[in-house]
Amino acid sequence: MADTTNAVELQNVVKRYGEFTAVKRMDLTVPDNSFVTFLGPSGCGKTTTLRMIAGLTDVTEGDLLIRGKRVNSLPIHKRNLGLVFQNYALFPHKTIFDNIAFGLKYRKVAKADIAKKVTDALELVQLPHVADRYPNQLSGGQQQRIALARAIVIEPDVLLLDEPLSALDANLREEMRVELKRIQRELGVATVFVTHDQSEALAMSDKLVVMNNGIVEQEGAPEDVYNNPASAFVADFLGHSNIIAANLGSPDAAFTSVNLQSGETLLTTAEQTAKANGSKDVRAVIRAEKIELSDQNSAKDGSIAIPGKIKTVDYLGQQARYFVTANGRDWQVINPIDARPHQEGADIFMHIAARNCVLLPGHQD
Amino acid sequence: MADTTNAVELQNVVKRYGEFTAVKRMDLTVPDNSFVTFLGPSGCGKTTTLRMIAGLTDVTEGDLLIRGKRVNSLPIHKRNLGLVFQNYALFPHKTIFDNIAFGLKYRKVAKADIAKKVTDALELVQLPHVADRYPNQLSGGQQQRIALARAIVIEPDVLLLDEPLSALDANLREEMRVELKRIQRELGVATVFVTHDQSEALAMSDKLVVMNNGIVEQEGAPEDVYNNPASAFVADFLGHSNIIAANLGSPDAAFTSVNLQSGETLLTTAEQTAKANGSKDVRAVIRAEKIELSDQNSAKDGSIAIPGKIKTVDYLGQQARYFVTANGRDWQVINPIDARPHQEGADIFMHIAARNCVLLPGHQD
Amino acid sequence: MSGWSMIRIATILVYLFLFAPVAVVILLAFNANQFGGFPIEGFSLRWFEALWNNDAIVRAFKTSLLLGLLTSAVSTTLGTMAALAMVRYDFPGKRTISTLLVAPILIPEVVLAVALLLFLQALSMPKSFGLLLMGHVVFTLPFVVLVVQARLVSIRRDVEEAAMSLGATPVQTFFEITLPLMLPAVMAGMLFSFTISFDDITGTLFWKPGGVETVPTQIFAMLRNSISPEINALGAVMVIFTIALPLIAASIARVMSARKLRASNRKTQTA
Amino acid sequence: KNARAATPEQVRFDGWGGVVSEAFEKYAFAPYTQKTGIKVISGTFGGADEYIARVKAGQPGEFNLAHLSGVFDYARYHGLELTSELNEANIPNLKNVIPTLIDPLRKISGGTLSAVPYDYGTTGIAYNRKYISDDEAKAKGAKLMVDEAYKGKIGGWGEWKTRIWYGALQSDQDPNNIKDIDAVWDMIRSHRDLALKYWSSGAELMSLLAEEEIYVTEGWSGRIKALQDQGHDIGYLDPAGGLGWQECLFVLRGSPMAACEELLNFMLEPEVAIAVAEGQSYPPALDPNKVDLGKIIPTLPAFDPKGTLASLSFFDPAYWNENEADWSKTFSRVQRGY
Amino acid sequence: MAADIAGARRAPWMLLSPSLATVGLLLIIPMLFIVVYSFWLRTATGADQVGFYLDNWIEVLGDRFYRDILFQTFAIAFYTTVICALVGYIPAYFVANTPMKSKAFLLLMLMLPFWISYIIRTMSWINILGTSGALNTVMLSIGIIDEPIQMLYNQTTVVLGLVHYLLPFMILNVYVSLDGIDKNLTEAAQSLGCTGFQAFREVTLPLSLPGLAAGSLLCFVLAAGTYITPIVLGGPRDAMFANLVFEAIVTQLNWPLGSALSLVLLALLGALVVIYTRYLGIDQIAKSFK
Ligand SMILES: Nc1ncnc2c1ncn2[C@@H]1O[C@H](COP(=O)(O)OP(=O)(O)OP(=O)(O)O)[C@@H](O)[C@H]1O
Ligand SMILES: Nc1ncnc2c1ncn2[C@@H]1O[C@H](COP(=O)(O)OP(=O)(O)OP(=O)(O)O)[C@@H](O)[C@H]1O
Ligand SMILES: NCCCCNCCCN
Ligand SMILES: [Mg+2]
Ligand SMILES: [Mg+2]
Repeated sequence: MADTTNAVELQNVVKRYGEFTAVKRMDLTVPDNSFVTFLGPSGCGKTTTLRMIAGLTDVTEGDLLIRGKRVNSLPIHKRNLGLVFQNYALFPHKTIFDNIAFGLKYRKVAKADIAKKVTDALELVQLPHVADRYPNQLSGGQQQRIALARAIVIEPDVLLLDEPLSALDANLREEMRVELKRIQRELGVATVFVTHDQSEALAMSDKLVVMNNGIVEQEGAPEDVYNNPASAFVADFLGHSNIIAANLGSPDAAFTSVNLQSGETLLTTAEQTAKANGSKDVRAVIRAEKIELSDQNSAKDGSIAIPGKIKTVDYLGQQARYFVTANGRDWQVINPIDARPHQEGADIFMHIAARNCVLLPGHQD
Repeated sequence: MADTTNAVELQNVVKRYGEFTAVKRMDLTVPDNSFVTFLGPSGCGKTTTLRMIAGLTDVTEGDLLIRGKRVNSLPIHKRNLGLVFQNYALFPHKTIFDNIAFGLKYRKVAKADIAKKVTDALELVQLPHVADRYPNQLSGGQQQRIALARAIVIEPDVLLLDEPLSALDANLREEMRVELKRIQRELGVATVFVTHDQSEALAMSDKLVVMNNGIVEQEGAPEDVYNNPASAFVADFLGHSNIIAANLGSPDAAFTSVNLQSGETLLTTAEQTAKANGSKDVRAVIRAEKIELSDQNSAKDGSIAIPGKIKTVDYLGQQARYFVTANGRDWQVINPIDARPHQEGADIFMHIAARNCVLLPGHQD
Repeated sequence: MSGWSMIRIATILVYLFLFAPVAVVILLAFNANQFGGFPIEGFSLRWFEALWNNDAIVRAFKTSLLLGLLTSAVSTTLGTMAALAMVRYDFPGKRTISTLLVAPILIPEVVLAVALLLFLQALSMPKSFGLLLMGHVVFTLPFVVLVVQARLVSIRRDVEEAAMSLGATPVQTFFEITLPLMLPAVMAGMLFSFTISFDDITGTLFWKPGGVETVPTQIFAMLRNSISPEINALGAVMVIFTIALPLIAASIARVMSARKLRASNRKTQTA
Repeated sequence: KNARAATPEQVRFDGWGGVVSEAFEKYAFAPYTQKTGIKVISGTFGGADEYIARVKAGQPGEFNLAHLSGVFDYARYHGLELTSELNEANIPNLKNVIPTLIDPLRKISGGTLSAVPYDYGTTGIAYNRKYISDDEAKAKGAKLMVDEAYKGKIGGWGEWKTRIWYGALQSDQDPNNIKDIDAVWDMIRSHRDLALKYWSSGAELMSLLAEEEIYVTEGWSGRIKALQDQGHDIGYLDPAGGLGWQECLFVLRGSPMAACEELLNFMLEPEVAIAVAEGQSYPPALDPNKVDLGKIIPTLPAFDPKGTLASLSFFDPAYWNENEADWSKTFSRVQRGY
Repeated sequence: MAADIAGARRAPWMLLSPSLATVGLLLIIPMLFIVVYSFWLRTATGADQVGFYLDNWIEVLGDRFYRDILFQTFAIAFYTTVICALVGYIPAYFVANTPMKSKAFLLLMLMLPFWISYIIRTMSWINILGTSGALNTVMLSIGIIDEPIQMLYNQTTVVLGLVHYLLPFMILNVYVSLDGIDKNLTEAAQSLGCTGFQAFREVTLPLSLPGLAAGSLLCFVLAAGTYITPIVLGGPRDAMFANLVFEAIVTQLNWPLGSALSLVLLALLGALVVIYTRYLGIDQIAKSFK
């Protein structure tokens, strides 16, 4: 018998649409009570994977296990899942109340309880007044919240959420996220969550699954994945990274020098150096938000300052994004705005601490 | 004749659905060649306003002007608009190629040119290989990109985009945003953009329109709106703000003291003090990301340090969000993560600079 | 047994039920006897030969075919337009008009037939093929309106809106977007109006001008003297055509595409 | 107002379809057109009632000639003022027609004629010899059709006149002089309850008998003959007071008379009339004493070699017309169980 | 709601005008003649007596005979409709969920019976169900029965004939509606705990109601207006209201009475249509779509 501490497990799962392979080989576990997030570029197979778990799409090859049992051909209604579709899929002919009550009815919840639960769910998604409307009388974000309420209200064993917050504004989204997390904890329901919002993914997940092109690129705790990307793809996909081919210098007491192809030399830590496995040929990954800009060179021990010129500035509210040209190479830098952003054309120093210089093997992908 | 430098102008526009008023009174201009973003909570009337501009929804009251001409009853196909729907609205019975070519056909573009333009548009949205598929064979994000390509390819006079990037991952979204901006500049097309992503709104817009509940709360240049919210709603909606009732102290040479209800005293600038119009009764608005946390009290001139205890930490990748309890009040603070986030339970100082303490009248809303 | 295979079996049974009389007619078309019933006593092609030589039936058949095709063309056009108005717009008097559009099938045909003739009498207008056609259009119209309406309500409005936003006029939008999406209903409407027209007796009896006969009126007039199995033979020929044509077309298409595939395979191999 | 009055270039003829109209077309209309240049537009109808309804709804002159049923209908058309006046001088072949068939027509239209008789037949009792012997049929006569023994195996024409006629015979009354109409209705009810089916066309009559759905019914002589020719063992009996009828070629008011008269004369040419008669299995109205009817005609049922038709009874048009409104309506109810 | 704002007022009328003109000219005006006729009387010869008489109306409305037949007619129409709906839904569902290629063929096959003229088709039931028909022959030969069963010429065979005639209309109507339903919705229902069948009942069935309702309306109305089927497949007593109308107009040449009768039928069926448009019609259903 398989490991029963996994709510969902995919073993070598493949999905083909005719000649096109949407999911190439998916190995994945969703531990009990955990919150797992799928992150990946558009079209990488997130929805397809979710649909296979839900039982809406046939698995072409491989095994799908729920609570250790192979369920490749278990009908969806026996899986006790809560599912939020990317396009909501509200029942157009039912009122909002009936949409949310739907799943409860099939769980033989008493009438009075249903009314109570639906009202609560509507409160939860902050739409207490729309119970009598039809879906087509709601805005996009409102429909999405109803879809969420409908999936949550049944207190399922597994919650599958396909971008359930994408149509909400930042504040509401945050509130929903908190609620969602609370519900997940309270019910102890294993949750698979698809999102394109990285901070959401990082903030909410127990486990982050980065997918690309029908395979899992990396999975692990959010901080781990963020701080130690296993591939250039992950490094670049999570946040913005400057990835530069480099040669590893000889290790110093505390730090190792990293000679970038573009000419500059950075420092890195012993921990990172170990990842190179003795090879000199590496790529240095420096996150845009880990580079500190300032007018003066204020490099301290274990940090390097590279002079450059600001080429463009994007104003992002609390932060600004800069493209800084140094030695003919464009660096991307994201810094919080203190009083006001640095100006276009300004001469500037980029400070990079050794601990922020992550290494990857030279020709991995 | 009305001001012809406005591509679109709404004058006292009202939209009612039966008894429900979705748009209460909308006064709004979209200047020629400008990029205007609608920002607002779910259900506030963004889509409705866009649809009225497009001519898809009747204007109940008021005037709608395009290039200075009242167009309340001009049919949509004569308005030369590019429109991206919140739910894409691709033609299910046409291939992706034909979906994108659709508008070109009605602009009497030569066959060969159509093929070229469609191919270019597909390149632009990074889906060169899907021309022969049908919409239902694409993922959500892919469909959304096709919808964008279809609207852009016709080079319209006005581009109306209803959350056109919501289903895309951060990287792709950024690339699309750059492309969109480039196209907008090149064509000089007035663009109305609906988004829930604030950094997107702040980064892209020439003009930001913050809506709430069917009215415009504030409009203006993004930085202006961000730095000088006209209402608590705007302050809270754009980013996260700590909004605290306060009493204005007597003005100092450079700074004025702000006595918070919760007991602490902050400083603010003369510029802000002026906004109070002599009244003592104000609300202080301090953005979460403008509060600097550190272990030590390092308050300088024009800055105040408030001691507190970290209650919770949310890991957001490059940043962390903290709830800090000080004097029985919870403060929200967002700070970039340097080496590692501050720990839950840690004693901490919140540094607030005078320029980051924005004032609002006491009982405005 | 899975639900789907039960549905399949039920469907086959329903189709068998629908085809039973057709099968009987076809069998009897090969029966040597005029009245035999079952078991059939002899096989013969004489009724097909008779059909071939029977100008009247062949002529009536051509008339019916033409009338049916024209009726379905006109009726489907008018009915689809009306359905579009009913579903896509709000206007005063909609309910009344909705009832009005269905009215033609609420009146016994013989009454409608006589009433229309009385009207023509008052106008001193002679009967004509055009009148017969319009008569058929009137009582096939409700079929088209009903079926197209039922489909139209479920077609998403926003794809039409998207088309118009891209510069298509409402008319162009209709032909490019709405029509293809409701094609099943329009085809159904066409089938309805064609078959009803092709099969109509009562209205046709009253409205047909001198010298015009359709298959049903021809048959009706023959009833006094026992129907000749030539009629069965005609039915058999039509049925065989109906079944065979799409099958032939499909297999031609298959052969063609197979050939194309082979050709392209060859190309990639040599490349 | 004569918008549709036939021009001398064409006349309109309506008749029964199938073999009858084929024979008409081939032996009458085509040669006639060739001879005179006048086109015959040939139409069909499914029954006399339907045709009269169409004529009534039509326009004057729209319909010209028709192959109509019986004396009774002639009277109906006369009542509706649709009769014309034939110039008998233009129809020399009329002299060959059995006088007893002409006289009733003349009587109705006051001496002149609006039609020429063309064929005749009987509505007798048809029975399946497998189940009913000739003797039994002969013994029971019309009452064979209300015999409990054949419940569920009895048929009948669903036409009010025929039903009443047989009802009269079954209640031992003179159909042309019914004393106790209630007794007739009762008989009709009895027959209705025993019957499996009221048939409504010759085709149905033949198939019911051929497939042995029913064993006994009244039937049209020509149809029964056709069945017998196909090898079905069906007996046919004209009971005492057997019901005869004739069919005529009727010219409606407002028609181009000369052209119509010429056509009538042409159709009464013996070879034409005989060909048509053979086609439909009903004897022609030609007098066997004056014309040689060939070999086949004399074998047709109901054929009277004497040419007097003395053994047959016909509907008395005056009597039946007088009761038509009432009886047809009452029959409609009785049929449905009232 | 209206896309073409400028044309929104005019557009529906432009779309409707050809149909309304056709119906108005070929139905409404002619039916006024019928209304007038219903107040005339039939003379002894079958000619019409012009005037204003209420006799026909008194007879039609006051006589139980007509009421009974009317009731019987509606009962038959009702059975027919229900059977058509029950029997027709399944193949419609099957066709709607069949791959595109076979779909067209299956739909075309539905229309096959129509190539055989209605009368012949109806009469051919005699060859199937008759005592020497196919069914009895088969059952006799395999020994299920010893002697032929009398199946024909009763109300059941009338309904059978009507069902056979009307089934394609029902199937096609339902199919057209089913074909337009978003598959995501049944999936959503199943994800919420419905079995396939429950999802069908909750989502597919209600969303196919427009087609089912349209099909049922057609079946009911056509069945109620039929007169040939009872003549061919019914026993002596089996009659429907349209037979009375037909007899009045054609056999009895009593157009005034026939007019009054047909107006009664029109009024009753019209009421049904009004109910349909109100509670099942497009307006009602359109609310939940778009
Ligand atoms: N047909 C309708 N009938 C009644 N109310 C409607 C209808 N359509 C929209 N509304 C309401 O109008 C308001 C504005 O809707 P709108 O779609 O413009 O919101 P939005 O700003 O686009 O929201 P979102 O960001 O969620 O898409 C909402 O409260 C919605 O519930
Ligand atoms: N029916 C289909 N036929 C062919 N290809 C398909 C079909 N459905 C999906 N695909 C393809 O499979 C791939 C994975 O699709 P999926 O919907 O799982 O992507 P996703 O990760 O959910 O993307 P998004 O974030 O854009 O929603 C895509 O490239 C898509 O084009
Ligand atoms: N009503 C009198 C009988 C007329 C019978 N005609 C039936 C048609 C066969 N010639
Ligand atoms: Mg997806
Ligand atoms: Mg919206």
